[in-house]
Amino acid sequence: MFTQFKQWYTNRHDYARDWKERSGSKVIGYFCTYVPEEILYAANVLPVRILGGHEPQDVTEPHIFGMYCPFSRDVLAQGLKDRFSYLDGITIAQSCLHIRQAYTSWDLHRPTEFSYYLPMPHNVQSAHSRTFLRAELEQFKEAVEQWTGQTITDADLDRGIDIVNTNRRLLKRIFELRRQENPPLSGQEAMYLVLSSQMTDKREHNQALEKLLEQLPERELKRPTGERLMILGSENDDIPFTEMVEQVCGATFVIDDHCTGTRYFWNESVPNEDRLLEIANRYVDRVPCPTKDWPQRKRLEHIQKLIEDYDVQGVIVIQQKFCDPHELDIPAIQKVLKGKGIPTLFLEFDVTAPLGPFRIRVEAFLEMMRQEDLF
Amino acid sequence: MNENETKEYWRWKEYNWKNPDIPDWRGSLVTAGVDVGSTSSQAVIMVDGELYAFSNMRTGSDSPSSALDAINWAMEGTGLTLNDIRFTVGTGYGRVNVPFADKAVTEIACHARGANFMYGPTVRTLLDMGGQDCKAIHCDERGKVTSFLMNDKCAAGTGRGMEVFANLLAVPIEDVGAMSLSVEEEPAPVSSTCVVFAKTEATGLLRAGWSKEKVLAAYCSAMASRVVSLLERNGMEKDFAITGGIAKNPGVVKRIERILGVEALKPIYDTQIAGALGGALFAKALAAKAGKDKSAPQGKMAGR
Amino acid sequence: MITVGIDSGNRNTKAVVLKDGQVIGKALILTGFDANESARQAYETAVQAARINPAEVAAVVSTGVGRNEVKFAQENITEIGSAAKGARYFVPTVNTVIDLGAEEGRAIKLTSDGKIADFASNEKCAAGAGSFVESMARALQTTPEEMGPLSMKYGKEVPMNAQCVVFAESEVVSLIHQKTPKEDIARAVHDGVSNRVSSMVRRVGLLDDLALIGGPGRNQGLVQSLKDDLQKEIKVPEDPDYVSALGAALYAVEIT
Amino acid sequence: MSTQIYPTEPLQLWGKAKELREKYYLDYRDAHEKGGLRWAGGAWSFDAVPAGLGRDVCSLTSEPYGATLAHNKELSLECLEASENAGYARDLCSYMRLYWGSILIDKYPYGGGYPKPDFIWQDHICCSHAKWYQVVSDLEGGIPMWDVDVAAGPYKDVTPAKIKYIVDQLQDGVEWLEKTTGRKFDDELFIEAVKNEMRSTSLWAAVCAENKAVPAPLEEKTMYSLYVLATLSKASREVADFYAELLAEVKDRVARGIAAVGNEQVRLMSDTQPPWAFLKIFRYLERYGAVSVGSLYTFGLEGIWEVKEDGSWGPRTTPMEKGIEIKTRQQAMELMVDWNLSKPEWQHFYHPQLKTEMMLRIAKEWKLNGIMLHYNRGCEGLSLGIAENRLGLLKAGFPVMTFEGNMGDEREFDENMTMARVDAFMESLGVKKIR
Repeated sequence: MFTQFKQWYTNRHDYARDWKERSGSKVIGYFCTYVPEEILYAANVLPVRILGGHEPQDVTEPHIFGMYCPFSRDVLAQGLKDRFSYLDGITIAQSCLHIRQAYTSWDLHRPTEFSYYLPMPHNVQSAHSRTFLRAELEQFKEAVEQWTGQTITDADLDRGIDIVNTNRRLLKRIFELRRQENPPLSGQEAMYLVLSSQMTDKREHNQALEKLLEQLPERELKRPTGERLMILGSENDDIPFTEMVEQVCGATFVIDDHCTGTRYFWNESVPNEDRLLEIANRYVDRVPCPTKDWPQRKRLEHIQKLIEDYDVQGVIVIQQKFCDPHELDIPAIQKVLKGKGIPTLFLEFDVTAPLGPFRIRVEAFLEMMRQEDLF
Repeated sequence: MNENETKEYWRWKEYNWKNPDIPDWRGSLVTAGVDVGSTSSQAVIMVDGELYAFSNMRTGSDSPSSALDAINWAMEGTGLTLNDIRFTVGTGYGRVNVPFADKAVTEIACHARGANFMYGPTVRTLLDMGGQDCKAIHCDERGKVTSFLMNDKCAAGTGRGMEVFANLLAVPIEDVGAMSLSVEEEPAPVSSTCVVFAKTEATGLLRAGWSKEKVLAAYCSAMASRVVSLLERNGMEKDFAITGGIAKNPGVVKRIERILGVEALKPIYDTQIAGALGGALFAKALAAKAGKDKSAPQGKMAGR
Repeated sequence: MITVGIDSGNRNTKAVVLKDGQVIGKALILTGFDANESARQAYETAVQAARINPAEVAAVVSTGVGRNEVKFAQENITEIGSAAKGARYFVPTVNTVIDLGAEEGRAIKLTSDGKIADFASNEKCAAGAGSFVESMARALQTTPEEMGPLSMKYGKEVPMNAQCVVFAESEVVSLIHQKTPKEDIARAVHDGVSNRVSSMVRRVGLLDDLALIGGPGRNQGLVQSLKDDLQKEIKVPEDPDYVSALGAALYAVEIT
Repeated sequence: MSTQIYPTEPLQLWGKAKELREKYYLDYRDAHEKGGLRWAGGAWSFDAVPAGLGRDVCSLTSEPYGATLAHNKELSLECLEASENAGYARDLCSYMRLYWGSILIDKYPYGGGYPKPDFIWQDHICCSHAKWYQVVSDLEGGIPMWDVDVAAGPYKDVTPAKIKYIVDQLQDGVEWLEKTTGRKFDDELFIEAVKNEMRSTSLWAAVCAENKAVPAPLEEKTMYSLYVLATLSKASREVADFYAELLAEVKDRVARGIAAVGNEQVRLMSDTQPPWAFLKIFRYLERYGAVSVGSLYTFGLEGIWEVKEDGSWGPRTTPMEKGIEIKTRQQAMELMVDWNLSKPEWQHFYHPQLKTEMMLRIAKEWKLNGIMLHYNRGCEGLSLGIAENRLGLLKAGFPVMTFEGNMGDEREFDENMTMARVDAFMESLGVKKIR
């Protein structure tokens, strides 16, 4: 049932190359989920998210200082190792400094015909950020038009918005099935869904999701659900870790808060006569990345809501090593969760997760929730 | 110096012990806990919930045989055979590789349970300084874990770090603590948190004319402040106890107590057996539960 | 002319006696707490081995971490400088020098006329090659000398990410528990070290003529991992431990 | 080798700089006693705005405060450990951790406990700046906070819409300030502060430009003690006036050929904040006759520059010098925002190439022989792109030395290793220690 999604994720480069050949259109790599994919779909450009390769690498040392997060280095390594040589362009929307550095180094050393830095505002809680972002989107749209040589009409934008919104809606509907007492899909499977949606043509992805939605309600996992866990924090596409927690340790992830997970698709845009403003509003109003979550910590409320809606029993908080924005939120998150009596486990992620040392932490954490059996 | 390399100052004494107050185990409930750690292994045998025998040795490169060696050594002279043990819990790094265990439990739960037995039900905060990791554990009056925290970024504050130092300074590991306490004035802690660089720093200090005692004091002090940070972050509550090999090092323990302003409970057993002891206690509870349901199979299966 | 170079390292002190461009004596002893005393011992042993009268020695130059402690040296030169000079002696065309020690590692880029163009050394939280491999050997219950041959027989590549010696050790322990063959683990250990060393080399810029000096150069497994990683041939002098001491002796010739 | 090539003499204004600095910290601490207000925010904040609330409004800027704590070995360790124990990661900005630590242990280096601000006036430049004070507010049980987002892109791409975004946030901020403090905002005071800021930062650039002279009249270790005044209170008249006086003295030194370091033979620049507890590395350099004549950090954090007619870098001409009369709040804000967006030490947040170009300019115009890059674990913002800068500088033919450390956490600085690197760098430059 999930084979297709897994294949998309695993063979992402083959897919993109093939798509390019099939469509004769351009492929753009993006570094952060604040990039307005609506505009790219409107321009018939395929946006693919640049993620790491999860293998130790030694090519970024000349370019990125060691105190920068392993994810940003892993991402740059993909570029330097020419894994994405098919890209016609790269783009980033302003978020954290770390991933920005991966983008700028890529820009310097693997130049593409189109490279765009979109100053997505940080102060999303200010009313002025919408107007500002709208003006920036206008500039971005013009730049894309110039690049592709085609004007993007309102009808194009409507199409782009619809493709992306449909994808968000379908993913959310599937995720909501995880609220059931026995979720029909594992956290790992859910992960494949979201990750693959970031690297395939969403029109195809939407079709596959619709088919999945027909079959899912009847499905049962071949094992007990075990503890209902939430995983939250920075970027996470560590499949082996998820597999270990679910298949070796016997728990199930029922929800997440990652930019590679729910934060990517959670909110749809609200229709507006001014399409660019509609898009701007969506990115201003979406579940924020911690870099943009101030002066209020709005993500905290969102996380608590997810915990209630998904009947979460325990939370694994993960963080890419050296990820400052998350490090600045984690103590506040842990404090709130502690207050609610939700056990949490904190883990620091690197390019490859040391499964041995992690396993003992996860087992001890689950045991803490289960240990009445031992007495 | 050549001699130092081969002499292995880090190598602590391996031994076994049998409780002289329990003459015989026959007719009683015999349970065991086997802790196969990254550096050391222990086996504890309990008779009706009383500590009967244990062994404490270094882990070999193969955990199933380390587990067997440990239990065999603990059974030495008791007349016990593996078949006489009703229930065995495996714990530690090699917990799923204890071939004769009925269940695997993490060392975090086992240490808390073991400490509860060793120090009594008032223990709330536990510091386990093992070979390669260091854990701050919070538990309730039954020895149930309520929260725990393990060192993530760095290995400073682990037993292995101390072994490296013992070797570097050619001081037998048992003497490190006492020697570090013999300084007249407490030096500033070594600044490096990395075991390798702390070693380089120590070499530099020795060259600069520091005595071995002073260097050890600086290292013990750095180690103490690292683990205190772990304890504080996990939440510090009295009573406080330390388990694991480092608990035997007064140089670190005294400094932890000094920084925290709290005295650690004094151990009456070997602090290294806490994990295996907790395992044997869980084994007793599990054997009792299994006993209620006679139809339950008594499989000698590893893992869950 | 006879000169002596002394390399006062964290682990070993090496001395080389050089006569008219030829090595005529050398010595390696473990560095004690008194670096000057160790240097003197190494010096005397090397001079004896060279069968010369100490009065014939025109100049002594020290290098290595303890170079300032060697009181009887007329001059000292940094580890970078001596490594470059020593490597050039063995491989006259070398333009990238990898110098590995027990706890430190360096990569040096040279200009075509042998001047230092750039260098990089391992920063705070990165383990050096020698003691890292030793620790891992211990975790594997084998000897450091066996690590090389063992890893040459590997079957499968296992990624190892841990930067910290002690954490790497616990990763090794879990690999053992997972019944990963020793050969594969040994390879993973060397790949891990090689990964960090290659990073350093890439930082200064990877050129074509590479030489590896320092004790770990005797570890074939490590050299193989490095070659695979950098995709370059790497020349290792016969006595890699003595290269820096030789570099210091060569410098002594220049200043005399 | 001779040890003294050029005449030297101490800087006359040195004492005054020290006094101004101390007065700043005491004024903040004692503001309430005089009926005044206290606010906290970054050295990058638009401090001219709260100046509109009255002359008795004092600030505590976070980065120099962190540096002050870092100077004090014992106190800094206490602060850092307190932050770690409270659960904050050790790899976060070290100024921030020191700052929080000072709250947690309730100690102020100028005596007394941490003086809690009445409000927070901050801007968000890196991932940490707004969140820094989110935590301050958490720790203090809530302090009203206003943050301005300035991340609108590099100055070369500035548009009216970008300026408007920032000005709009500032206008809202004024309303918020009035509501929060209950005071009426005085536009005249604000406009005066804006002019002071422009004067301070343009004058500081002029001072730095004097260091193009050989021998350099100032060396960087001294410059740290001078530029810091602008990080404390760039919009104050005292600071602007001080820089005017300083410029006169430095010009006079240049005219008379007075050197900061008498044996100057190698000219260097550094990069990012130095490890504050180890400024002695600059003294160590002098043993080689090597002088750090500045950095993009000391020049471009509080200096505002422009390209002059001859193509060289000089102080940016102020609107006042251009004869522009500043009449309204809106106009003052627009000018101030434009001025701040042109800050050199801000451009490279968008692309390392921009910084490499500026560094190359400095390397050429200030006649440098080499560059020392401090890979600063304590500041992700200023070490952003630093590895690319290194590559760019090397490519242009400038020798570069790197060393790793931390501006505020001395546990991450290895003194011996750094000195050894300096030795090797000097050896590669062909310079010998003056014995």
